[in-house]
Amino acid sequence: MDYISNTAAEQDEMLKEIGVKAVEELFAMIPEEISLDCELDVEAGISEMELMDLAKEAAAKNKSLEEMTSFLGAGAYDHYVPSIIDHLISRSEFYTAYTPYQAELSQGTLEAMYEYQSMIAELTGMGIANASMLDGGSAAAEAVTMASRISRKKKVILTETIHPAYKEVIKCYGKGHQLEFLELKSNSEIMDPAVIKENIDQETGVLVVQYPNFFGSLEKMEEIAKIKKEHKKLIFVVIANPVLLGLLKAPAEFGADIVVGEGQGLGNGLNYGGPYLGFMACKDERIMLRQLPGRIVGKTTDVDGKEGFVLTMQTREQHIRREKATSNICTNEALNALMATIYLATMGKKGLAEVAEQSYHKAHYLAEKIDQLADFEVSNKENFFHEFLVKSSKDIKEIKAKLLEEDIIAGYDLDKAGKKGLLVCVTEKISKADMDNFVEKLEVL
Amino acid sequence: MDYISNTAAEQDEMLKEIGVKAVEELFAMIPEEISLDCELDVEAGISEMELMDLAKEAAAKNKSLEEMTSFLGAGAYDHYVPSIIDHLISRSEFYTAYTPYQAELSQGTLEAMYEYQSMIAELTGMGIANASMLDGGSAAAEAVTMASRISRKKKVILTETIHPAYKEVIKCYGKGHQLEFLELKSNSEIMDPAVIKENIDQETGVLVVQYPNFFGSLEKMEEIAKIKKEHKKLIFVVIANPVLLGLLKAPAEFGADIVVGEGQGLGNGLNYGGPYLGFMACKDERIMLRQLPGRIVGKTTDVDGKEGFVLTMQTREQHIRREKATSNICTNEALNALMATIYLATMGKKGLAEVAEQSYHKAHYLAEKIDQLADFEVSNKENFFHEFLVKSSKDIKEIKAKLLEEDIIAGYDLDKAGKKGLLVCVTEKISKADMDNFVEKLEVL
Amino acid sequence: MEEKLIKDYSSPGRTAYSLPELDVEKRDLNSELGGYLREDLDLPEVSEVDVVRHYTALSELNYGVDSGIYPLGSCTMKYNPKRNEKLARIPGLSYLHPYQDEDQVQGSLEILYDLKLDLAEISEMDEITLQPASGAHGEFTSLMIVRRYFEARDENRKNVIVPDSAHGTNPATAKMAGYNVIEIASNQRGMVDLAALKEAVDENTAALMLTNPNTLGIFEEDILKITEIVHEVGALVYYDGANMNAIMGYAKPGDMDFDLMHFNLHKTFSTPHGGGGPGSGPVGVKDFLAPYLPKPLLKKGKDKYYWDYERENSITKVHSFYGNYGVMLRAWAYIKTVGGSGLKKTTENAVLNANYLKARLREEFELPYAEESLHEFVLSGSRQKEKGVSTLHIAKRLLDYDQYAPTIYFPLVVKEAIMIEPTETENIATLNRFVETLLKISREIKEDPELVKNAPHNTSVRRLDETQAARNPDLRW
Amino acid sequence: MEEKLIKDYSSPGRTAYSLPELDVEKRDLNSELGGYLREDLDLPEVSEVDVVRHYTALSELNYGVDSGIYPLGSCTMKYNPKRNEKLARIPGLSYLHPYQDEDQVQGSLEILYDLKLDLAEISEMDEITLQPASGAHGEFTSLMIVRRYFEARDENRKNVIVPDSAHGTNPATAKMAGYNVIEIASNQRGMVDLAALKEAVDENTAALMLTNPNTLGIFEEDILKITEIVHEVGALVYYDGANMNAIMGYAKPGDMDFDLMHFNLHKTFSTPHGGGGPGSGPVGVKDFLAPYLPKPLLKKGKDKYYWDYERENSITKVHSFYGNYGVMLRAWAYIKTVGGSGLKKTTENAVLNANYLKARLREEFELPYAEESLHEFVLSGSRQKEKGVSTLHIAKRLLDYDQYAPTIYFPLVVKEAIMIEPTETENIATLNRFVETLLKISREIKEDPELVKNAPHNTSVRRLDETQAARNPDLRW
Repeated sequence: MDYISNTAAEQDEMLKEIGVKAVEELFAMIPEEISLDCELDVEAGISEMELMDLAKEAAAKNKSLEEMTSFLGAGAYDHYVPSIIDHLISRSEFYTAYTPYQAELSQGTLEAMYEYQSMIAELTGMGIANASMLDGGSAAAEAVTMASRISRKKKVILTETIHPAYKEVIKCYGKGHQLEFLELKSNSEIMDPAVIKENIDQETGVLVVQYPNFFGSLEKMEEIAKIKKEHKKLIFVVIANPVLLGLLKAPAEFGADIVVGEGQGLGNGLNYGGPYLGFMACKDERIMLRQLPGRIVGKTTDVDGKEGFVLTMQTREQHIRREKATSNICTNEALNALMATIYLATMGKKGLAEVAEQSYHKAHYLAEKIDQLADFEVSNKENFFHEFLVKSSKDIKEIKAKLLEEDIIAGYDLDKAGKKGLLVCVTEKISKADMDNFVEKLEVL
Repeated sequence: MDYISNTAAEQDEMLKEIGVKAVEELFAMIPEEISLDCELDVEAGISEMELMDLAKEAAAKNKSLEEMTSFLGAGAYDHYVPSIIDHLISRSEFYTAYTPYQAELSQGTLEAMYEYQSMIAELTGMGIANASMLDGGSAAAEAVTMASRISRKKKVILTETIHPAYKEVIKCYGKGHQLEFLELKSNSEIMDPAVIKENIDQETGVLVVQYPNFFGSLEKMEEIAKIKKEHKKLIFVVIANPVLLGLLKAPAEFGADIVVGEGQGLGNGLNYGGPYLGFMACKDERIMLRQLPGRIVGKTTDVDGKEGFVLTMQTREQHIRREKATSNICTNEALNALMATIYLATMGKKGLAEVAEQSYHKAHYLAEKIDQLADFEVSNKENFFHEFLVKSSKDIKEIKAKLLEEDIIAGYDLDKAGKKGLLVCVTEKISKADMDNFVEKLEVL
Repeated sequence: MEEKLIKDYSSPGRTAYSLPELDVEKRDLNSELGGYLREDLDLPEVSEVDVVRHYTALSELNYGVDSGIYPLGSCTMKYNPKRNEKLARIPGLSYLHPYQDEDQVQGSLEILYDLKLDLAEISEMDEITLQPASGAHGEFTSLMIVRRYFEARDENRKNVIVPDSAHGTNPATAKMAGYNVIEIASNQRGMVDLAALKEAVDENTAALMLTNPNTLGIFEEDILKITEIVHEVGALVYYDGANMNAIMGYAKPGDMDFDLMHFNLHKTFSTPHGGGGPGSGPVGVKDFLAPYLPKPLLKKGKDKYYWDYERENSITKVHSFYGNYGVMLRAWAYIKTVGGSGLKKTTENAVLNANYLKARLREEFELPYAEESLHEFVLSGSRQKEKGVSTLHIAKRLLDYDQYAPTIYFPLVVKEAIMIEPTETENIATLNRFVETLLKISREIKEDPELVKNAPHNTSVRRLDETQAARNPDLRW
Repeated sequence: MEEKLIKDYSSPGRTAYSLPELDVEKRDLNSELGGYLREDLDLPEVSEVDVVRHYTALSELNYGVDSGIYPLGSCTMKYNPKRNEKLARIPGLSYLHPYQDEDQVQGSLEILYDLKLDLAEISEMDEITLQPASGAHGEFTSLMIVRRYFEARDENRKNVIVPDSAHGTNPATAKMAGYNVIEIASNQRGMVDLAALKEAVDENTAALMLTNPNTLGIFEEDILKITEIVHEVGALVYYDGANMNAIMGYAKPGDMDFDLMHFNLHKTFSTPHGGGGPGSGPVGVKDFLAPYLPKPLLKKGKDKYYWDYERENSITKVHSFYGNYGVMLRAWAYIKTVGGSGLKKTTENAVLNANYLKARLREEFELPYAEESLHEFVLSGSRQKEKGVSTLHIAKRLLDYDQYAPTIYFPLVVKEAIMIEPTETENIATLNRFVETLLKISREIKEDPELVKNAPHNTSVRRLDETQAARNPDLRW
């Protein structure tokens, strides 16, 4: 099937109006050398029924988390997604709309984005937020380039405890901006603030820390805050987990200048890695705002004095400012940000805190149990939040494989990140019974 | 969780306004003898997450048609349901609305119902249709009582080849109206018109025939039409399969006065038997319209001369006419009728015919194959449409059980309807491969 | 009309459907189907985009409970939880043929049985049929059970008593079941007049149909006397479950000595009403009436649930299959979610909300019955009528303020009736807005009655001509 | 505003969420989290009904392609098939963690690989990365590949050439990748001026960024000369895939000697744009650039699909995971549904529709470039401007007639530009209505210009003050 609405007769009528005999004539300007002389080698179209069968066949070749208990986190979190979110974003006025260029017919998207910005700002403790970025990694990267533009310095300090994928994205983006990166190593799952302190020099423009970090640990934020205070011109970028900010002190309180992160946990499903959304918030200072990339929605009034919303600060953007823009970002993750908005509204003051709290209590319950097992040790038990690092005398790959047979995904093998151990994540969705079963299976390995 | 929107503080504020101290006081008028003194013995409420888990557990105890190839029909048909239907009826303006009492805020439902009536009238060839009935069986029953009111006679002729469940519902309803039923037997899968003819007398008010009948066979409609012509006062009720009317001549052409049936096949899922919708159409005569039960939507104009839609002919209905109403029907199956409307619009002129045609070709393909098998015979091969009766020297229960092991539901065991054999149904969803597999499995039984 | 008809999007040859290619040989339809073959089918010829845009546009001309307050008294429009919609669409629960073997649907039967147990507990009835597909269908089923009961006792009782404040479905149902309807007037307090009842009741009485609280929202204090009077002549008392949400957790129809009743799953257990259906109207009965329930009846055997067809005294069937299963799933989900104490809280808040509205409106609008009321109450627009503005106008004016209107001109015992039921899912802010709008309209009536008489002003169509519609029926294109 | 903010529904203590009870022991948060513990979180306190009604109400203030024509030139708003939405929500395809082992996601990887093959065939590129999450992200990825390519060759080229008609993303991207932007002017026919290009090109040129047909909808006839000129100095030619829907099935960027390109899945393959995203911007490259693609790259092994991380020359990563998988599922579904010949028909009808609109509008509105155009075309409102009515006013007036406005003031090379792209999913009836509305507006401009200058009149808000918004930013509550 196809999505052509005109009938053959209508096509003829239109060709007549245009003044050509056949539709092929409309393509006559394409030089013969490059004009395709055969059909595309793409399979013939199929009906909806066949499409759905094909999709179900593919799904049957997957093994989704619906069939397993998963302790995977590492940057993508399986929090509960209230059903009203999908109901609401499935309204076609939302999801079939374009970027709100005509504000009068886009007040729905615009107002929701204003709410999103407000709640992200509240969550991070920052003055302002933009209307979303592509994902956590690219948001972190754009935050670093933004920070470098503000500090006017090219040297960036990264900590080893940042998500490895984010570090790669940051460095990739940094290349275009000729940034120099200094990656500070750590002997444990958190950074030694002294190491940070001694590596900051006059050339250093940006410091990046993750909160909680890749290993689920809480960095010594108060000490880092002190260091930041001592270096006024240093731009302090914090990559935060927005769900956990329901319980954790806002990064603003530790002196963050820019706070970014992956917003997936806020009401977005796992979707094999995307679409997710990056969030970005910063201090409410003119210099910050001028350098902030991405769409921003503002409240204003119309000719009748009625309040309404528009895309604003567009002179920072590519379609106006072209090569002088703060970023090339055009499409962002508006619908995902809408999901995050509805999530934050639904969970609200109390619910978000409870998600974080339940995740905390459960993760600690599991960590204690695992730590008591003979061949296992939780190495960051002092400072983790809802994700922890398990070391074992046994082979991690083997552990994972054995548990898979029991329909348990044991966690993330840190091997991929160049470390040894298993990164185990627990959210509010995991029940005590799931955890007890996990521990039991680990025990008899 | 619950769906109470007021906070405790708000409840207090409201109690104060009312002038009572506690909410229990509002129930003070309930005599003590009947006032509950303990909590309801209903389990404590659960969260959405737990609810979904519970539902999935239950689903896992079922075996749905998603996991099987089904040749079940017998009044509920597994036709393909285009995905846009669920998308559109999930718009809350449709499904969270009440019966359109305030026409100004209900034009969506009303216009769609007008379209539904129009398309049902077109499909059946009748002058008018109502806005839906509860299901096929109750629609048939209401058609019979309506027909008796019009004919002013109590004797009703039913044919044996009508769906057994419909016959029971018809008789149940008939009791209240003191109807007498004469059920004509048949020696084959269709009625002998001569038997019908000889059983009609002066007292006979209603004749009911199913088209195609319960066994999937086409009655000799032209001959029945002649009989009807000879008995001008007899009200001829045809129970029809609306999907097959895409290819089959409209019942109107055989002299039907009232056409009813199960509308489920029109874009409604199987849903274990409901909600479905009954449809009802009749001749466009004043006496018919006055006796037609159920909601009817009409087009009219407003004070500005603009066209619009209202519930009309309400003086037939219970909320106006009370015990003199044509039926007690109040709630009908509006949302299911909307699904049928969207289905008919989507399939359209060509698509509905193709569904019927494909079902026909496929069913005949399968019937021929089965008929060639040693121990099987298709007994109505002369006159079936997309459902046929298989007789076998083997035990039907055993056949069904064996095929179930192969994830095939072989059909409907006519034992339940007091006959011997297997009623096999084929729709456009069944592929040649499915049928070949079925035949192969039958062969090696 | 604001949006043209779907057929007016037609263009010959345009299609919206997709089907796989036919994979078996085509037969000769002309020769095989001959006289049965249809010649013409004038259905729309439109594209998928046309269909999607058209019905999206139509939906925008509608108002649902997600659009705002829907205070239709006696109709009980409460919030419809989205999780229940999602649940009812799980293929393992929905993609089931009604004639699948019981073995293949044990999960669903367990849910239905669970629902039966909860309904029985909530109502203090002993056995439940889920077969009726709507409230009125449940009424009909109940009255057929009454009929069958007397038939089994060889009694030929002819009358059913219905209070004058009853829903129209009650008398219509009694009639459909073959009974004469005897209407009895309410007393001044808006309750059943015991003297009138005693007078109406005799050995020809088959049943009394009653809802409690009644349609005025007033609880029949003498309910035990009422049921006693009816029972004394050997007649049955039927409970119309429309108002269950006013007493759940506080009282049970069974304890009031009702013999049988129906439930409205959408009114009490939040299933969507779909612009007029589907509904679901289970019937609960006391043990002695259980033999007459429709077949099949869901039972729990030793190790599985099954449909019992062996019911010789059954009224047989009122529905082709088992009733509106999809609706039952949603009601079950609701009860599971809310739970026992939640149901009671629900009742409390439905009653609290109604009483709050009443307290705030009773000064401005006439309150014909001063009696305490529960989940709904009835005002009269008679004071406003004196200014030449009728209740219909007030209702239409409400639409201008983006709020749905209450039920009007019902119950019949109140002139210019305005019957209001907010339900428990509205909060004080929404109620306050509704009150303020009604008070504003009342002011408008004093200051500029024409403004209200010409309402609505802001809707896509305004005061459609119903007389014309009925006189010259235009029922199809 | 028409609908108040969600926070304004707040009432202390009101909640909308539900979670199971905590089933493990509660720990002492104060002592354990001490200095990390948050004191206050000022999020909304609302009910589920509030949330549902609020966002339903907001949606009603929006216009999507299901609401009607959306003729935004260069943005390509076509119908978004509902079946693809349903497909992307199948749990077996969506409830997958990005770090699940490849063995557990072979079905999804097969789909993605299939998508890669089709994209390669459609574009005549050799290798594809699906990682970029939007078109601009694909541009950035492409330019980083260009950068990496020269780095590997130890060349330090500094310039990227961009025509003046290019999207703003092109120069912004080049800048982000660390290049200087050299803009070249178009010739009178609206095409790349070969002389200007020759002049701009030198051994310092890293790449030319070009879309074809360009943003005027005009096909660069000299495309093979253009790519040759650029290649002659050893530079690369990048194809901006925004306009692929104008040539699919008729020509391929690879055949035009482009070296690399990005796709916009929503523009070409009907994925929803969601009011500003998510998008997906796969990048295709010729073989010699494949080593530089981001990692991991999806590959097909002997008996399974896998992610190849061993890519030492890769630009590393532009996204945390593999890109916008959910969007790719929809694009895959679209290609499967439409098929090879369907894609060509799609192109034909996109071009037919655009040319029909152009034919019907070119008399009334100035057509600055008379050149044949493909899927979109650019008019100028300069004649109307003479009456004091600018293109912005025309756009706003369209909204009054319930139709979305075209892209305006772009491309920059046309004064008072009105850039129209109807897409193939509109039919002649919708196009005619759009034409008639524009012609009506043009008549209004002659007869009553103030009417148009004060437009829109019928929208919920009217001409919002953007200057005020930028001067006094109010970006949060």
